[in-house]
Amino acid sequence: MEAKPEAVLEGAGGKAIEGRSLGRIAWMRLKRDKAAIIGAFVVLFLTLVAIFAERPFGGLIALFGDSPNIPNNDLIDPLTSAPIGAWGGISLEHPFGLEPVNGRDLFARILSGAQISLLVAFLATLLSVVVGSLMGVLAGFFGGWVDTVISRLMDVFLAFPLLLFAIAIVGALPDRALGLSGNGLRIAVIVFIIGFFSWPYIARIVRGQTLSLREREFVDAARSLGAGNGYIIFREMLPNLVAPILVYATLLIPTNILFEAALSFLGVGVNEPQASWGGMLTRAVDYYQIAPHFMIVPGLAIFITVMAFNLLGDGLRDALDPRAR
Amino acid sequence: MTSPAPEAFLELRDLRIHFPTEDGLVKSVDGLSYKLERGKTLGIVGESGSGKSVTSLGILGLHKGGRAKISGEIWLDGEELVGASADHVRTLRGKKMAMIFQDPLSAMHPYYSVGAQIVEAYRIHHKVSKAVARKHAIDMLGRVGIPQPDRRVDDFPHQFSGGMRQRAMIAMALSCDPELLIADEPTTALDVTVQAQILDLMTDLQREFNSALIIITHDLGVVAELSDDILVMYGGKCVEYGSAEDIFYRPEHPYTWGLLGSMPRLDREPTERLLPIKGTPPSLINVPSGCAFNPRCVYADRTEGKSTSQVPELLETEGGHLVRCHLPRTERRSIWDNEIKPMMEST
Amino acid sequence: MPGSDPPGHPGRTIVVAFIVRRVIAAVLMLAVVSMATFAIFFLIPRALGQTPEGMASRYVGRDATPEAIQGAVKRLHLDDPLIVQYGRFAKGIVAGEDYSLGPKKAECPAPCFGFSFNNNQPVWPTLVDRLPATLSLALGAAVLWLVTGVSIGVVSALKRGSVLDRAAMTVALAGVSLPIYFTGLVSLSVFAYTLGIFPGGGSYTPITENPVMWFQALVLPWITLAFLYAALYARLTRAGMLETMGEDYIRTARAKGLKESTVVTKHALRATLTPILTIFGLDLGLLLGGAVLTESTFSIQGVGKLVIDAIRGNDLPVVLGVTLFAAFFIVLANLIVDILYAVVDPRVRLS
Amino acid sequence: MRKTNALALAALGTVLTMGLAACGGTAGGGGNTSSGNNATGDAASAAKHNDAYTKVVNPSDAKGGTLKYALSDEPDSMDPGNTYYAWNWNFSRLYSRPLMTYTAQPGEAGLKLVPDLAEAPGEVSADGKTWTYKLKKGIKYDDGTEVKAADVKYAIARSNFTDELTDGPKYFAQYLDSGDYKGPYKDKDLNNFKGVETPDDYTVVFKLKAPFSEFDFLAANPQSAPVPQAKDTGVDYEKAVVSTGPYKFESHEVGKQLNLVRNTNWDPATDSVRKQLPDRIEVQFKQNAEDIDNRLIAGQIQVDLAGTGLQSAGRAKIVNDAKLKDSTDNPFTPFNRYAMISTKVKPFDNIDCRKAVQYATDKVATQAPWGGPLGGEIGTTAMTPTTVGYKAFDLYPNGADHKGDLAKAKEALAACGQPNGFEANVAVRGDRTKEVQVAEALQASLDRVGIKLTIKKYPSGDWSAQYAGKPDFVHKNNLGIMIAGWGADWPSGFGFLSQIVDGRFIKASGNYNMMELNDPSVNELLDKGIQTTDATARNEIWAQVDQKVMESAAFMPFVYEKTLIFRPSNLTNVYVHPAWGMYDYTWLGVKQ
Repeated sequence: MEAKPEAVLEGAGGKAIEGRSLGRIAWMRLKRDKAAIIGAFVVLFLTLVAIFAERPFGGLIALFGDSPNIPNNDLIDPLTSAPIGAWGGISLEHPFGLEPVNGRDLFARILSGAQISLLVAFLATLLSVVVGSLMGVLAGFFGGWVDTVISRLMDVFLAFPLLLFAIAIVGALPDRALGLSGNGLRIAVIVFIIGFFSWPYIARIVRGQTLSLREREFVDAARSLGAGNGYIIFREMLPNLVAPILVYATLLIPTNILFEAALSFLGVGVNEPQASWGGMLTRAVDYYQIAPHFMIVPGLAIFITVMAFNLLGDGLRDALDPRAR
Repeated sequence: MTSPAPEAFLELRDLRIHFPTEDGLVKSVDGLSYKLERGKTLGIVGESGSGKSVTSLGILGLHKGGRAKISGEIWLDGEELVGASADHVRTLRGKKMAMIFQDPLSAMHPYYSVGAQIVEAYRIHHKVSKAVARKHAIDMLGRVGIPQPDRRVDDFPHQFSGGMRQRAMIAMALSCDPELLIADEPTTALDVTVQAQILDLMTDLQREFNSALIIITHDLGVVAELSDDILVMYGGKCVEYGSAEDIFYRPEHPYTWGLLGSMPRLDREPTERLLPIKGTPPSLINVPSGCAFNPRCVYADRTEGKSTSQVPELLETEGGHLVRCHLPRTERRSIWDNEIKPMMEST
Repeated sequence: MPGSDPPGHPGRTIVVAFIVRRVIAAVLMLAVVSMATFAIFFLIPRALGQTPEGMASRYVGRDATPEAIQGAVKRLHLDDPLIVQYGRFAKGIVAGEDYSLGPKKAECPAPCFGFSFNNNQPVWPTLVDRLPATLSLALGAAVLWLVTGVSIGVVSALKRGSVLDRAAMTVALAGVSLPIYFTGLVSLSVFAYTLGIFPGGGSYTPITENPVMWFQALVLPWITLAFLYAALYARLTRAGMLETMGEDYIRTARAKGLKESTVVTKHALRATLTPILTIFGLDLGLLLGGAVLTESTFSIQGVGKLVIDAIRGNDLPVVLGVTLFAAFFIVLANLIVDILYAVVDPRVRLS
Repeated sequence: MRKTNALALAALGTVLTMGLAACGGTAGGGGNTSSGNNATGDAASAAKHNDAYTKVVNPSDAKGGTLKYALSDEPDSMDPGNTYYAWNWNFSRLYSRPLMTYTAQPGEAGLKLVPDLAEAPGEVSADGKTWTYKLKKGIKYDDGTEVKAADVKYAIARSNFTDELTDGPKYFAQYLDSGDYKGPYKDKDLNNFKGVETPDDYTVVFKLKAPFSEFDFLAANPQSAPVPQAKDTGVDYEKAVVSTGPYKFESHEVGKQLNLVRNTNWDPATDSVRKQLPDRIEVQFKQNAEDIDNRLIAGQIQVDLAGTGLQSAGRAKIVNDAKLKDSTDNPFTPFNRYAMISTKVKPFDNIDCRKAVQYATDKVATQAPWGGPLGGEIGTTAMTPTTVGYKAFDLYPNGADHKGDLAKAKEALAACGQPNGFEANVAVRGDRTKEVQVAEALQASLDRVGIKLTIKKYPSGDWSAQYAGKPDFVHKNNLGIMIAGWGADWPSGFGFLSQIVDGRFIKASGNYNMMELNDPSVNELLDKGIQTTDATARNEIWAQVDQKVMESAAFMPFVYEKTLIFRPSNLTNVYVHPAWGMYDYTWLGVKQ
């Protein structure tokens, strides 16, 4: 038969639908997935908020009032350290209330923390995608000892108690390195650690996909036409790997947001006074009985962001790989 | 819909199996009717997606409780199955009717031994002890030609070779002496010599049990010698039905011609295709208007435009030979006799 | 080639060889992890300019004289080359080590992870002492999440698209999106401090002392930890179950005339649960090395809290010890899972 | 610092007028132990906030019951010779008796030293370099054997001259004339330890390198409590300390639980300071801090051992509940919380830049992290109000409300040649939330005059050994400001100041004079003071030192620390001992 099998999606009932491009089908499916669309909008919104939080001209934070690092001691009850007023001092000027002890504006700090969360998560994901894809393709494409070495390496990485390691390494950091210092260095190192320790997750997926792609006809065809390994990997394999990589990258971002928040929660995140959501929660531990809003506000910020990315990621996965639904 | 029970052992009347999906309604089987007697063999031929497997799963009632919308009638030995309760159909499955699936590696459970899977099939319908069932399983394995069945009975599917697995699959299907046996692409995964053995085995067993046999395949060659009747499916519909001789010597549908032309033959290079069918099978959601085959049909322009505007009906051309085509009968005969047949013989 | 194998059972020797191979791999893995850990904690600080005296200064008090620091350097052999120090560290784990703690040499029997900088106690007994708390937390939560997560996942898959499925999956998605320390704090705030149903943080009591208090104090941590994992497992199980239910062998089982309940329990569940159990083993192994976030949120004095306190106090031997200990559990879990998998899935044995 | 403790004292009058509404001066009822059980109940219901600061609350002689302590942390060691925690110097007296100790009375009277193991205060030789103590006869260990002078000598030797016992202070090693003695673990012959002599079983003679007029304070350190050489197990001695006090070890699981029971070999006739009321004393370590507060308020435990006061949630509860508030006391601790401004790091090597910091700081904001007024008084001097020699003064008045005098700060900046401000670093112990919050408040304060601070966090474990206490590191990393705190080891100006302001104490590592102040006039005054035997004259000198230190503008106090401590109603015989700023643990009883 001349019918091309790859152009036919055969579902559980033996149904086949017209051979439209995979991308268009995915897009149509995604558009129908309400949860994913909501997730996508929230992600877009949060990303814009993070980008425009402090720039240009002081950004959204300046637009709504207080700077994230300015204390308001006169709004704090000196005897209890809690903000004066109901619900942690929530008011028009301070829509999310105030931090206990120093009275910093939580709205501004949440926005400022959003930058850190998203920046770290995006960059770390990028790093693990680059490293993971490369390793996965190499392992899957060359097989043999290359595969063995890379697979063992992944095993070793997965055998490390990650969180402990990350904390210990960040804690042992010098003050200045690689021409960076302060929070710049801190962010770079956190990105590096998160990205570097999560590449095996991407690599595993990519390796599996590469293994199956390697057996496909078009690779043989390219090879029979005399194409080199490099050409096959970059021109034939990678385009076919984009979809799974995109899906797992989207699903890795929320994991990385949680990872960054956990590091900050354990006290090895960015340095104060730069706000971070996890860092705010650490502080909240001491005050959650007298100022519960201080725990709830950053907690919800993390939750909503992570949930939005998960919704989008799930939607993308379902759209691109209907069997996984 | 209560029509009188037919005399035939198996009869399908206007069977429709539709799947609502997010992308639209998929009409996998759309108005299919045929009859089959005990001891006879029916070959159902078509490309993947033509609805042939869906039909047989429908007969077994495996779509019940799922998302499929089923209408029409299925009469088996005087019982109507579409309207019957799922639980009743279940009691018939395996005993009255059984199925041999394609790709036995995935169709057998990887965690259970071959013997255990046959034992299970037997004990559903027979209240016997495990030991008795095991003995039966060994018997069955022996009968389908597996050497040392008493040792192999405890092996797992992945420890069998492809042909052995297919034999084990057959043993499992036959373990309760079914009266209707459906074989779905039973030999696709096998090499040619093993194919022949398996097909011989199935006809031998059919004769022994006097059961009705349906062989589903995309390869006309497989059914050529075994079948009494052949049904060609395209886009969920029957496009041609007749005796094996009708189909092989007097085919009248352009799609059947294409299938015949792409049949591998020993005297031809295996990769060579004489009469390629251009294009891809039709979408079952957006079925082409008019004749579902028209986008791929070389002769569509000879129908005076009916091809794209009207759905052709399945009409009898002569004694039991049915064809669904807009081309006038005479023109079909002349195309076959003058254009196709000589081309196939010349090579 | 499966077909070319001799008929019959895989030989006992093959299974034994498989296990031996995995055990050797696990031991090698631990050796590599221990080296990497040691390098990170000793090589990196030294590369960043840490001196033996600097390390020793952590062992001496606030009023350390240079002589006292030199004494500590000598006593702890901190001036040896790192490779010698690693050798001694490795030997201590395998064979034990003697340390001077006063008038007499004190013996630190194997496995000796050295002495805490902070309280001069040997690390290993401290670890062992902390293990029951972590064990209680991890095992209790594991039972909870395995039962709830898997059953919700299975039911969701079977009732795919129903209100129940949608509700369960929404909650599960929320569950995997919530930071555990946040859910922990909220549950403490609501159930311990507002409603007073359960005791607050830090009330863990060993089961040997008071089983009732042990249980009460662990209810909130169990639920908090199990919520996250149950959400994860419900999603995994549902996806796995859906995939399995679409497998050809499920269709075969139905075609035999099996009851749907038998199809689900005997055929589908077994195939779905095998990979879930693998992940379960690894997750449990990871948790036994210290449920860091949960333990710190609820102030449970387990292995995870120990290491967090040690990291904050720069107590290297403890950090090193716990990290290795945790890695040991992960490797052990891997090993057990590998072997169990071979038992459960007959296809693995010969490959 | 990390573990210090100490004592307080003299200007208690001042303190009381600042901290309390009523009852100035010294306490009454300190020795009044005759009231019966009826009176106890009345006293309990009548007790007001801060009552235990001035008198004994719930006085009772009723014996029996189990007194329960909890600690959120883990002690360095329960060995009296190997600990630097203030609470432990208080608590360890339950099972160990140093040569001297503090009078059991609230208020100023409590700071007077009385002989404990010794018969009388030390006799100093004419040259001031020899101090002689006579031991009381008949004092026994819990096993019934008698305490000998050699055991005191051995205790000093092990706690000050070994590499193994590292946690306590090393004052004896610093002041005793002991040559290059290697300590009893390396040198088994105690006769080679020349710094202490024992001419007979009841006489201990200390030989000093130089005159030291406050030696009695050193003799009050638990390191002088006797240890029988045969029972010493080094670091592990804390597992089974041999007792001389009213209680002895029943069991001790390190880091978890310590149980004490009555020591029948303790003779109250020989002891003027301790009581022996409860049958048992139980201590739980590593408890959750908030949980401790809850259990205290519920009366399930009686004392938070660390004496550092309630957590924020507990504090909020107290503030909003007048009845609960009556069960609390708000004493000064011996701690001053301050910033040291380096005299070596640019641009702070210029005194005007340091003054700019002093003027610009909003001390209300830096007070907030400590818990506002309940957590500390805004400070303006190096010495704390409870230190002997304290005099109040303020060289850098930063506004009537202490929120900063920005005009003066800008003047100072101009004088420094940095009219637009500058960038600098502030170092802080990263794992101490309150100190980090102080650094943040300071950052926001100084930002107002253009001084841009970057916060540098370092782990507290290595803080003095590796970071702020290492001048090399400070210079290399431009740590201009360091957030720190100090509590004296004994409540005198010398005890408080010598370690942190004496230029000759600047060490290459483990340095506490982080500002690197090396003012010859300060150094000379310290020398002069410690050789002055007349207490009044001596205290006058300490006040002068304080003045000089503050003139350097390198020392910027934030608060004189206070705590809000809770006394459950079933705790009897409670008063705040001024030496520790916490309840006198040797007196407490429990109502059954």
